[in-house]
Amino acid sequence: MSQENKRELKIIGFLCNWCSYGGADTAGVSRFKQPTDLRIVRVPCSGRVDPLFVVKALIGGADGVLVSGCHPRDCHYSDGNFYARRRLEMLKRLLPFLGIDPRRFRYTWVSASEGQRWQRVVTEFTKLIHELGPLHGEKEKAFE
Amino acid sequence: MPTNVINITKSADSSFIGQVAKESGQNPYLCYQCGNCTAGCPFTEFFDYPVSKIMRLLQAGQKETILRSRAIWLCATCETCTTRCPCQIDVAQIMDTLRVIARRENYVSEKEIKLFFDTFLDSMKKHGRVFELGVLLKYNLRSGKLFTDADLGPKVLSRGKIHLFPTNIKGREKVEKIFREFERKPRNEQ
Amino acid sequence: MRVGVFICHCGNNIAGTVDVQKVAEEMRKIPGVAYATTYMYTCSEPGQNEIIEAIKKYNLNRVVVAACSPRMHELTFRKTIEKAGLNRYFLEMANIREHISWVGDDRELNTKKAIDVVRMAIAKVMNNKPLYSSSFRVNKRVLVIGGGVAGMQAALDCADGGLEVVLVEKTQSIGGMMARLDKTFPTIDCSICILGPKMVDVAQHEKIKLYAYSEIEDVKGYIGNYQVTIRKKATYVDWKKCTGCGLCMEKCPSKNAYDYFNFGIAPTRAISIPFPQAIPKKAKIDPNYCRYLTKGKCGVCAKICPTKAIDYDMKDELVVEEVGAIIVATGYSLMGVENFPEYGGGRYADVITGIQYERILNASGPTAGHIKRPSDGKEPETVVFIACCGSRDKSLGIPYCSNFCCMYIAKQAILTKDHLPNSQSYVFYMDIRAPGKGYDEFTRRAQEEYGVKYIRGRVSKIYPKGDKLIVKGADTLLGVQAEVEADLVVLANAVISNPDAAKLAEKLRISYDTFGFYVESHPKLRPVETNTSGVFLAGACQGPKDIPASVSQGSAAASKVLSLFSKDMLESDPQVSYVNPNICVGCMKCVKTCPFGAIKEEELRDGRKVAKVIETVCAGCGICTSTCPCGAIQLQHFTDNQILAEVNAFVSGK
Amino acid sequence: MNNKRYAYYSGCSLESTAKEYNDSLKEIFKVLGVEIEEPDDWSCCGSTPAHTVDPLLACALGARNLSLIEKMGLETVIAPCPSCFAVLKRAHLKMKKDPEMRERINELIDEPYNLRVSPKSALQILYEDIPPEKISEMAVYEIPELKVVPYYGCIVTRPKEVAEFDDPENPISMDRILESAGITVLDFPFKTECCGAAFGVVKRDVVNKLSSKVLSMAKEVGANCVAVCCPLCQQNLDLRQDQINSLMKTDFKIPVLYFSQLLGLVFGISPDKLGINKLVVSAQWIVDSLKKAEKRGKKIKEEPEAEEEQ
Repeated sequence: MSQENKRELKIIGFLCNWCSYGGADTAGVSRFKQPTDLRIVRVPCSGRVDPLFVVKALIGGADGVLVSGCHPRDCHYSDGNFYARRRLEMLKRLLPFLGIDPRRFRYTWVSASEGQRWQRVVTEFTKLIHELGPLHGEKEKAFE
Repeated sequence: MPTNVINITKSADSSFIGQVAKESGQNPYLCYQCGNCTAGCPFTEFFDYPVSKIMRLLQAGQKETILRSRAIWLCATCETCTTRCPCQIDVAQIMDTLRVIARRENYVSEKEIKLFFDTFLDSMKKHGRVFELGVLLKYNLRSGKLFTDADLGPKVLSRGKIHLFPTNIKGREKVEKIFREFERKPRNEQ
Repeated sequence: MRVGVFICHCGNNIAGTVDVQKVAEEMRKIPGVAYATTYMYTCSEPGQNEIIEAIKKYNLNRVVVAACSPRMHELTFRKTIEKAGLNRYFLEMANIREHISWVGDDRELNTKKAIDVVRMAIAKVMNNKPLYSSSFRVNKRVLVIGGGVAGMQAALDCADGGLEVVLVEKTQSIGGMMARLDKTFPTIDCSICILGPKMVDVAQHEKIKLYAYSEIEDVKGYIGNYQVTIRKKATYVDWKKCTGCGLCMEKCPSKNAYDYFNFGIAPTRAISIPFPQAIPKKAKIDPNYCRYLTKGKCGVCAKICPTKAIDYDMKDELVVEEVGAIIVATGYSLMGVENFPEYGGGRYADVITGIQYERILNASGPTAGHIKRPSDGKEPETVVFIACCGSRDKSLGIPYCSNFCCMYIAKQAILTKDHLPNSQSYVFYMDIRAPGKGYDEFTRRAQEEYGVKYIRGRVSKIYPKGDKLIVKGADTLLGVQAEVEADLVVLANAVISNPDAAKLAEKLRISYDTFGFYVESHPKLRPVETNTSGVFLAGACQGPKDIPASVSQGSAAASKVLSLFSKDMLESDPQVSYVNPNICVGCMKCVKTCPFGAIKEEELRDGRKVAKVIETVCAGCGICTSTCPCGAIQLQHFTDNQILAEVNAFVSGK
Repeated sequence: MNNKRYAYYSGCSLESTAKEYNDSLKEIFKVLGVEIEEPDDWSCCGSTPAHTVDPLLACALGARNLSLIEKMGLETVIAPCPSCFAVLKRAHLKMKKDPEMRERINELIDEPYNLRVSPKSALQILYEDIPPEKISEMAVYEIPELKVVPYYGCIVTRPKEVAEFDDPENPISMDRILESAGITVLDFPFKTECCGAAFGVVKRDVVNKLSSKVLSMAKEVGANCVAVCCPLCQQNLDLRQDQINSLMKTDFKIPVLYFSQLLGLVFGISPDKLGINKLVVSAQWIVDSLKKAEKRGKKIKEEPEAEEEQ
């Protein structure tokens, strides 16, 4: 790997404990390789994700934020992911007003059995963020 | 059927498997040998290798055996195998691809079939449309089997079912142009 | 604040691609971290002792374990630090195995990632508060959904264990698929002879309350305290009066009703009792065929019923039952023949399914156990069985194996020979899957002793010729086409989930896979539990299963419930929401959004109205927390501060 | 519906050996008000031989004709010959699925093809665009003695991803069309078994053998006529019926008509216009037994007495 590709960007992911976090675990158990930029925060339900978290992360220094929950209708808390969807949809429309490219934020559904899907989501999103490049000052990004 | 031992490690040609997969857009490894293709194939009784064995030979990378087989030429693309494959493999497409490769690499075990196809294509290249009587006569000449279907002659002629002269279309050089693009590929028998 | 950090090598699983020493070093630099070390297997007993020692030696008050997924060992380490006298919620885990060492090859990048992730965990643990679970009463009644063999076993075991059981069966009688079978493999003992007594036990057990011909309408509540609404469907017969004499069935003039119990192999009457051993043995009217209910005239059954039990005006009825746990044993369905157009798709009367053949073989079936083919009642001389009809067929969306067809085909072939000594059976198969105890020997016997001819290959087409059916298949071992002139063809059609499986799952808040089968919480270690505590699985609703497997799961689920109910009180999970009344403005947005109705309005002494969480009802999703406009309601252990601490530890870190 | 115009790609066979298919189709289209327009200077589709040389070639030959039709501004082209239909439809689908392929092919052909044409078989048009009432209304004659088996051949409905019409295992479109014209259709298990297709000249014995299976099954189910929708099938079953008889020691004398010819007859169109005389196995008896259809109503059999009413 050349130094160039070793330059990581800061991507943070909020994953619901029941589906997506498990999906990420499944991906691990099945050794589905992924880019290393993403850091995962475990939340009980995607419905717990306050749009504020996303905004604070992006303003605070993250280059991309990923939220992932259970598939609609398969939520451990019956309809938590619907609340999540509604709120995060609004957030997407809001980001431009903060001068942030809405593509830097993405929410998706991955179930506990979908390790492969998780690998795809992470890989695609990381690729996208690298295309968009760093959101903040260069200096802090470079890998020492 | 080869009675000798196949040394899988030595004779397996993985690049061939890859080539077929690429050109046919099908994944040969999906096949689990249920035999549905062989069961449904109207030509099985005439094949040297039934379709499922061709698939197996393909998985085993037995290029020579496959490309020399008569089966790939006798397949009439009736699509029964494709329709019934539980693994959703377009088997007919694979047979077609194998035929194309065999032609390209000069393995032709069924020369007459190839000859007929060529004659057919020559005719349409020449006229833009197929001149059936021409095709038949030319094929008979080339194959040396002068009286193939001679018994049918009177039947079709008496009923005016077949033209005595070809129809030439205006755009036939355009058709020819299309053909020329493919001329570059080797077409001669081995 | 004195945090201890324990980084696990997990043999080579982590240490192989993560420089654990470097991670430990980096952690030591963080203010508040009093101790950081690595260990070969932290989850091992010496590994756990190491943590306990360190807590005492360095008087640590917070612990971070960087190892595998918290879904794996969080509970383990919570108990560990509890042993050392810390509150169990002073633990955080950093997942550096599933999320790092196993998904990245680059040691340098993995190490960097690990450092971040552990730093995040430290940031969170520093914000953790001690939490204490309160306890609540358990309603020691259990609901069993499905009266097949798995559900019956679960119900009986629970009842014998002293629990009150509510058993809900969708159809008119309990017994499920097993009640339809003639004999069972590999012992050839009579199915109903071993099931019948169980059914009677269920009926007579004073602790089992049976709702037949009923379905689950709605499920409210949580582990220990569920309120379940059950729909008792209209049978148009007052079962309190019905004696099951069957007179109505004899006299009913509508003789073309579809017989669900016999899978339509022969028609039944519009009013019927499905089979002699039915439990409850009560009649039911099929409104689609009843002349009175369709055309408004007839009423024969009402006239002749000795106990005047017929009630044409009967309506569905809703009842509510309160239980503390739920066992789901709803079983499976079978793929319809219309999916096999190449086999006639239902156009040929003598191409039938395995379960239909069971009914033909069965003494209480429409042919009284004489093998006669449907078209002309002739005794077949040549019978062909076709395995994997739909199973392992991606083109039909069923990649999986249906598990027990290989065995029942062998059984049916053997029985065919017993019934008709001059008959010859053929089996078209792809693989013979007989891994159970005595199973493979059984399939061998079919071939060695009963002369059943096994042909390895699929069947491509079936078509009629005279009064025969031509079965056109392949013998892949010979590499030829193989044709059989059959009198009767039996299709082993694929096992599929029930059409309403998903709907029930959503009511129970359990998850199901792409095929509609319910998902267990761990494929190996928690096979009958679901991710929803208090809901358990048994039998084929979780995936195709044969009788022994279903029965074992029934017992397993029952024992889970029994151990759950062994305590009078359950510990509530303290990771629930809490309202700070001083901040709450009483907008009650949370009350509206809570999916569980766990938040109610409360009036304080000063007359202010604020929200209040019912701890035992709260499931801990945290939707309220992200809804609250003023941050008054916080999901404990996942508060805004705790989550943001993690976020900042990463984004602001260098 | 009726005043919708279609492009009509007859193809080489319909210009010669299958002339009667061509003529009879045009005749019944007139009766049913199906307006057709033939592309000027169309070329052969390349049929089977082309795709054994190179799939790209086959695709290009199809695409050339599609682009001609596109220029006519008609969105549907009727390709009566299944072989032509398959080539055109495959070309269309391939170019639709694979833009890069579309590039390469459009380079090869004079005028680019922009995917605006949908190729359909004659069966599909009659089944989907013509209401059955219309067909029964036009069927003023009937042939009581006639017992037809519909023989679809391989590729009108296969593979379903290409045909996108009817059922690949048990197609019923021809059955229904003929039935609505008051013709008795028998259930035929070999609707889609292969007749040997293009190998007639080269592998005569193979083809004769396969075709004989189809004919004997027709006899088996008690048919006295086979209805087809494919020139090759018709050739192999009709033109080669004597070959079959001498090879298989059989004595088939089953007329093999295009379904369009049968429709034409009951529509009251003169046999000559339908090219009945072009058939090798005579269908004269069918012509002779034509009679005016009095009240068709009698034909629709009334509900069988529900046996429960005894």
